[in-house]
Amino acid sequence: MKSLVEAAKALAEGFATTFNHLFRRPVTEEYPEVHRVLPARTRARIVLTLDPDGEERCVACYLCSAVCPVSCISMQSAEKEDGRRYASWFRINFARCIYCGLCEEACPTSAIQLTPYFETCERDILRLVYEKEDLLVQHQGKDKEYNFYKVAGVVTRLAGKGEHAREEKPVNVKTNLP
Amino acid sequence: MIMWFAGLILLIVKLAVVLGFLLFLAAYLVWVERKFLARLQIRYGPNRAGRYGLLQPIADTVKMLTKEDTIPDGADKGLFCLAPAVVAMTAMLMFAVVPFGPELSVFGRKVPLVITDLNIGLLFVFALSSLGVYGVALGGWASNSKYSLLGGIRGAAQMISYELALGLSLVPIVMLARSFSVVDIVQAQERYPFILVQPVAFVIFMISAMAESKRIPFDLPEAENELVAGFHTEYSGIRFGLFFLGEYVHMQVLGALVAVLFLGGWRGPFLPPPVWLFIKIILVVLFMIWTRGTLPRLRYDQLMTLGWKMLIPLALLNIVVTGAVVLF
Amino acid sequence: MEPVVSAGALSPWEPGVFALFVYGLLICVFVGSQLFIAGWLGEKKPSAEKSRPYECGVIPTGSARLRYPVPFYLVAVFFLIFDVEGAYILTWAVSYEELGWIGWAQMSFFIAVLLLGLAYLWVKGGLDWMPLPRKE
Amino acid sequence: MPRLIIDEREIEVPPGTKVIDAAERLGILIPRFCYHEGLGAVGACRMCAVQFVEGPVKGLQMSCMVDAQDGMVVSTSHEEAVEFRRFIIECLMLNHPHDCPVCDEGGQCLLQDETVSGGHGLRRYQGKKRTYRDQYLGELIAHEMNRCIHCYRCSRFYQEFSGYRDLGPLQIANRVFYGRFKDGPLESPFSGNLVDICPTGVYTDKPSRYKARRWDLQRTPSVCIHCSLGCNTVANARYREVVRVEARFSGEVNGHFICDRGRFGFPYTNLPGRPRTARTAGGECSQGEAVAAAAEKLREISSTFGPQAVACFGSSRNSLETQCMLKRICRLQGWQVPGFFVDPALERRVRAAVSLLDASAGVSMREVERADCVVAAGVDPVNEAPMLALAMRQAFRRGAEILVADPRPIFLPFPFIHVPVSMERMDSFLEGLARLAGESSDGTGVREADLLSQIVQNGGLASSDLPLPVSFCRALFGSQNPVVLCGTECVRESTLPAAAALARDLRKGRDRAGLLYVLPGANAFGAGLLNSQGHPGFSRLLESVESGSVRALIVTESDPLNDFCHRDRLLGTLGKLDLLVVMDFLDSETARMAHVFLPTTTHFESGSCFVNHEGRLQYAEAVHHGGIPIEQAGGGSHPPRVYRGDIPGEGPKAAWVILAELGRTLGIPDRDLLGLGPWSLIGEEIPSLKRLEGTVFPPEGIRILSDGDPVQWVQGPEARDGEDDRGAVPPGDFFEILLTHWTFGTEELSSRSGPLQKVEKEPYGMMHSDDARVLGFSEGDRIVLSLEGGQIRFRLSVADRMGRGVLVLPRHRKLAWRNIPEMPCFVPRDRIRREDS
Repeated sequence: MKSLVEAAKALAEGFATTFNHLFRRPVTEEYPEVHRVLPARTRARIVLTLDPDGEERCVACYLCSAVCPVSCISMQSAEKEDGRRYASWFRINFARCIYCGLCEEACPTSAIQLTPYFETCERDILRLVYEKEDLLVQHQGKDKEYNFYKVAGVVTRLAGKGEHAREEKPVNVKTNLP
Repeated sequence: MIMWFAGLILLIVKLAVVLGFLLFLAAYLVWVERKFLARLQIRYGPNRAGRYGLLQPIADTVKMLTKEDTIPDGADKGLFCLAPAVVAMTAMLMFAVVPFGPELSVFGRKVPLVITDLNIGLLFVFALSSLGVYGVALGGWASNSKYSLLGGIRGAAQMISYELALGLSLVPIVMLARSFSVVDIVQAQERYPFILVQPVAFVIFMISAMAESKRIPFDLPEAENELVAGFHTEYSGIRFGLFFLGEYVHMQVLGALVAVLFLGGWRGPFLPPPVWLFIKIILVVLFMIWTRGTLPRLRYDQLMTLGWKMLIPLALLNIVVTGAVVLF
Repeated sequence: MEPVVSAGALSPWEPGVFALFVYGLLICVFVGSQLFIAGWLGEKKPSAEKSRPYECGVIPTGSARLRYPVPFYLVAVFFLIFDVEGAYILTWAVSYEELGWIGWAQMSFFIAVLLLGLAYLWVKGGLDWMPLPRKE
Repeated sequence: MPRLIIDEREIEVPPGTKVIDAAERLGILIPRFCYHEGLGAVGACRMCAVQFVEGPVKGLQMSCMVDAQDGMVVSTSHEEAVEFRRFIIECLMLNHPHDCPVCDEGGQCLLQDETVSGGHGLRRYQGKKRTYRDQYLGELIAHEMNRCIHCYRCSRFYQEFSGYRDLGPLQIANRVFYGRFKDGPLESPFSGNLVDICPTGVYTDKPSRYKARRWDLQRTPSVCIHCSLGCNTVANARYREVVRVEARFSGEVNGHFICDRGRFGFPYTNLPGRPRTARTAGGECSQGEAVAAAAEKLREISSTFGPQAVACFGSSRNSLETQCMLKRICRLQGWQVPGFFVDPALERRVRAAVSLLDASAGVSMREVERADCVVAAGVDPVNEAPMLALAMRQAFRRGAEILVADPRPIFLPFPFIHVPVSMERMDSFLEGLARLAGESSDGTGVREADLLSQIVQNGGLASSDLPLPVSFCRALFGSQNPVVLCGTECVRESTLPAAAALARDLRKGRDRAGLLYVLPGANAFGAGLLNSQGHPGFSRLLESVESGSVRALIVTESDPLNDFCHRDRLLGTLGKLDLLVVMDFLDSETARMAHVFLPTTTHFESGSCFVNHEGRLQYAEAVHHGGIPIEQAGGGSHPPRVYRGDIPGEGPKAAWVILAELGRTLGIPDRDLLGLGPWSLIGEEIPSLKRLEGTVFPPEGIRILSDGDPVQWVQGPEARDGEDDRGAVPPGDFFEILLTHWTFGTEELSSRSGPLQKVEKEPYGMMHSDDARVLGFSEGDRIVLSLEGGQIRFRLSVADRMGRGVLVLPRHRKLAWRNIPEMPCFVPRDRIRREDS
């Protein structure tokens, strides 16, 4: 009997709670009219950023495509005249992307970054396949400073052997001097 | 003969109005349910199709009519097509015995505001309600899908179990009204609605009715997070729509039955009788939606325990007690 | 009580079987027209993927016409018994006044026996939905 | 047999095993950089430190430097060892650049793996990094010295293992530099192995630079088909393109390494001009239509002129399946027996080689490495089969004496005795050696001087040509495990039995004496097995075409115009055919002449069997499914943005499948063709291989020469008809032209490789300096050779260590050697003159 009373009480409480909700203001944000300002770290549309010198950061190292759990990133790396490695083509299939952000985490040059912009809907699914020109943006994204080729130690137009940050002059292999 | 045709035309008009209203109400019940449920959950609910989403039912109808109707491989085509029609038609037929007002005088002849005043009205309701089980069970079986099959079996077992409690809970009402005719039962409530004298029967009937209409917390046949969509997993387009329509008409009919059997039917002050009935139906239905917004789904064994171990014995005892009290 | 089919059964003025028949016809017309309109308006692009029974992305194997678990069968049998008994109770319900206390006593006995049967099922585990852990 | 305990597990190993190897047998991989199974231990990197807890050695020691001994208890995960290794990796990483993302080694980098597994995640060193200037090392290998960790693997491989001296360590201490003294291409034809052995990214593969990461590659065990050795490789493909070939360890064939021809010779499979659609006279069409057109015409020809009017021709680069299917169809249709070589004499030589090899005589390259005395006759290993030279070098490093008898100038990366015997005298030279061996085994006193003079006489050598030291004869007589190597490319037919006889004679009184024939082509052995009898020879075939008795020719994966000497005659003859059906994966000249052309797949695209020089049946698995490489399909930019259900350019099928379809169209029941499946097909055609059916194919292949009774695999060559292989040496003033292979630029497939075309030498002819002096020529002169077929122009190079009276010309694609009317070719002196500018 006691448990019956308790059950009835519990039921009544439940009904009362939902009933009270009737008079609360809905928490829904009406999306297309109201655009919520998303945090900068929201994971949505992916971009390729430039380094502070205004050159492409992506060196097409394939780490993002390796780490991508849905295999939506593909690319081909190539070498520029000045010795920079770059992506001759770079493709992200946003129809497949799950915006997990692993590519951003894997990127050693801060090139690939996720932005809060998420309205990438298209009627034709092929238009969700973004090429490099669609992905490139003209800024540094979240990482303003990093410039991979300044520290990498590979010869590019920026610096030759021994001219990068924290490098000694090249060893003269033909001298006997210590 | 002229009178006969005039009567026929009048009858058809009356029936069409009633059926139209029934369907319109069913369609808007969907809107009401979504809206009400949304507010229970601090949301807005549909608000895109028309003002306050009022055109939502129309949009849904158009969508269902134009969607592709797929039949899965290996399905029993005949039964697959028949099942939704069975569900929808039985639900709509059930409304035939519900009176929605006193007799009306037209051309000097009395036109009763009920479609058919069968003297076995309640049994007719039970019979159709049992027939409706076929729709669910066959739909589940014919789909050639495991989810559908499970949903169908569950639905059948649940509906026949609660059918018993439903039937037994109404015995006291019949005893009080001394008739199976629903019209007579309404008449019998001239002095007081039966809910006052039969609260236990009301509770049993309410619970059973919700279980009969497969609504949360008794929606095990379609439990979406375990059975995808249960017996109608494989249905699309208008066939799915008919299942849907059936469910909402069923809800409405059960609401009407509650109103008629326990709440005095169309009786009420100031307003015309059909409006009173309408208000009562809506109140019952809103209560059902409120329940949906409040209670979680039962487990299947809990469902069966509730039906067999609580409601049936309670209903039986209620009969005995009522009999004794009435005789006394 | 009047007979079900009265003299004015075919009168459209009477709320009788004829009205029910017309109502049923109307419903049939409505459902039929819905199906027809849908068949006419609906899209038709069948494909193997679409017509495959849905199993959350897994390709179904074997027949979907599985054998039912036994409890469902039991429920069906119990329903049969109790529904038949329910019919007796309903017949008593309309005429309990004529039958009076004797009738009530008989029906109470009948209901008691019915409840006893239910209790028997209960004790025997016929109403347990799953094999419960046996209490030691 | 020492027993020791490593990480609480006991193991017994052969004496002399290093602890690092013993651990590997237990499945415990001790970190290492400098230790390499093929190169041995130096203990340079200090990475393989383990703790010796009990036993004869105690404390922290390098596991690669300590022999396993009884009673040792070793802990690889001892606290001290782990700590030590962590410091070592940190030290190695001090100067390592921050360039993994742009380094091609990333993903297959041992240093990366050990750094990560050793837990070194953060650089504590804040000082400046040492840097080096990189060198240009040619078109095959990229150099990036900053990444070096000074393990000495490269210099050990380059200098010690392969015997070339132009790359090695310079400087001392922390400034050690590996490279050449001056920038310039590496001289070794084995330089590609530097990429494989370098534990980090100092040496990377230039042709596949930035193409792909290891994890993106489709990798599959394959077999090299650029010579008859059948080295084991790993083929790597990406985006429908073979991008890299790496060496695969094979204990019996190539060990850990392969040559650059095998490593960089694959691009023929990716060439943009590779034919992908079938063609008939009416233009491009589907494979099925082309087969139907060919079948219709063939039916017409064989009903009009009889089935013998149809001839088939394969090659030694066919897979075994293709060769078997070709033979089968010819037999079932009553066509002429198929041939596989354009040179009838070569055909007979291969047949002879196959028949002379048996299990007791034939040796693998591994056995050559273990030989203590090697006699090579008529073979130029570096040029014909480069890895054989490396095997001989290993024999040399173990103390073997090596003698090469060949009139050509021979270079080998180790000291050896070169006897420039002419091809004509080669057999008698070998017979002389055999006699010496026989007489010395009698035990009777042998007067070496007599024997030597006998050899001189038999070899037809001038005494000045014979620095054949007595020590070599002694070494040969005293050897326990001598090996006779013999070429087939340039030698006379009688040399092959002579070499076999020498091996047989050497076997007397010894456990073993090996015999190895270097065959012309990856599957020349298979061709020899199948080509037992009935084929008239290619020149007879040409005659019957000219006379009109042969009307149709089916050529499968073969380019007679590439191999045949007398080009003009062949062109005219092919033009006379009613029907020329060509199936090939190359855009060859013959293919362009075809009436019906059917594209085929390479062995990278459909798995194929090849039988190498020692009769080892090896299976090269398909690495990708074919189709036009995505780079080409995309026209250089990004790949096409369209959905399509098929693969562009997937038309080609394996040649044997096309042949089977042709057979089916001609009415052969399916169960006799494709229904058989490849294994049954091979078993049906080569009955001795029937036993292989259903066996699980082992990774090292199946040696089909069975032990025990020497099986007569094929019938030996029929009696010489004296027609092709002209016996008589023209007297006096004639030069014999020897057409030879070069490491790069002459082999049919690899000469189409872009990277190798960049490193190959410009073709030149070679002549003895005495001959040149007599003719008044000097080094670098432009020479014109006037022959009936036309003129051959080349630059002359003179040498002292070569036979007199020979003119050595490479079968180089840039040299008009096909103007030579037929082989062997003797040219009067007056036909050779200097070209006056």
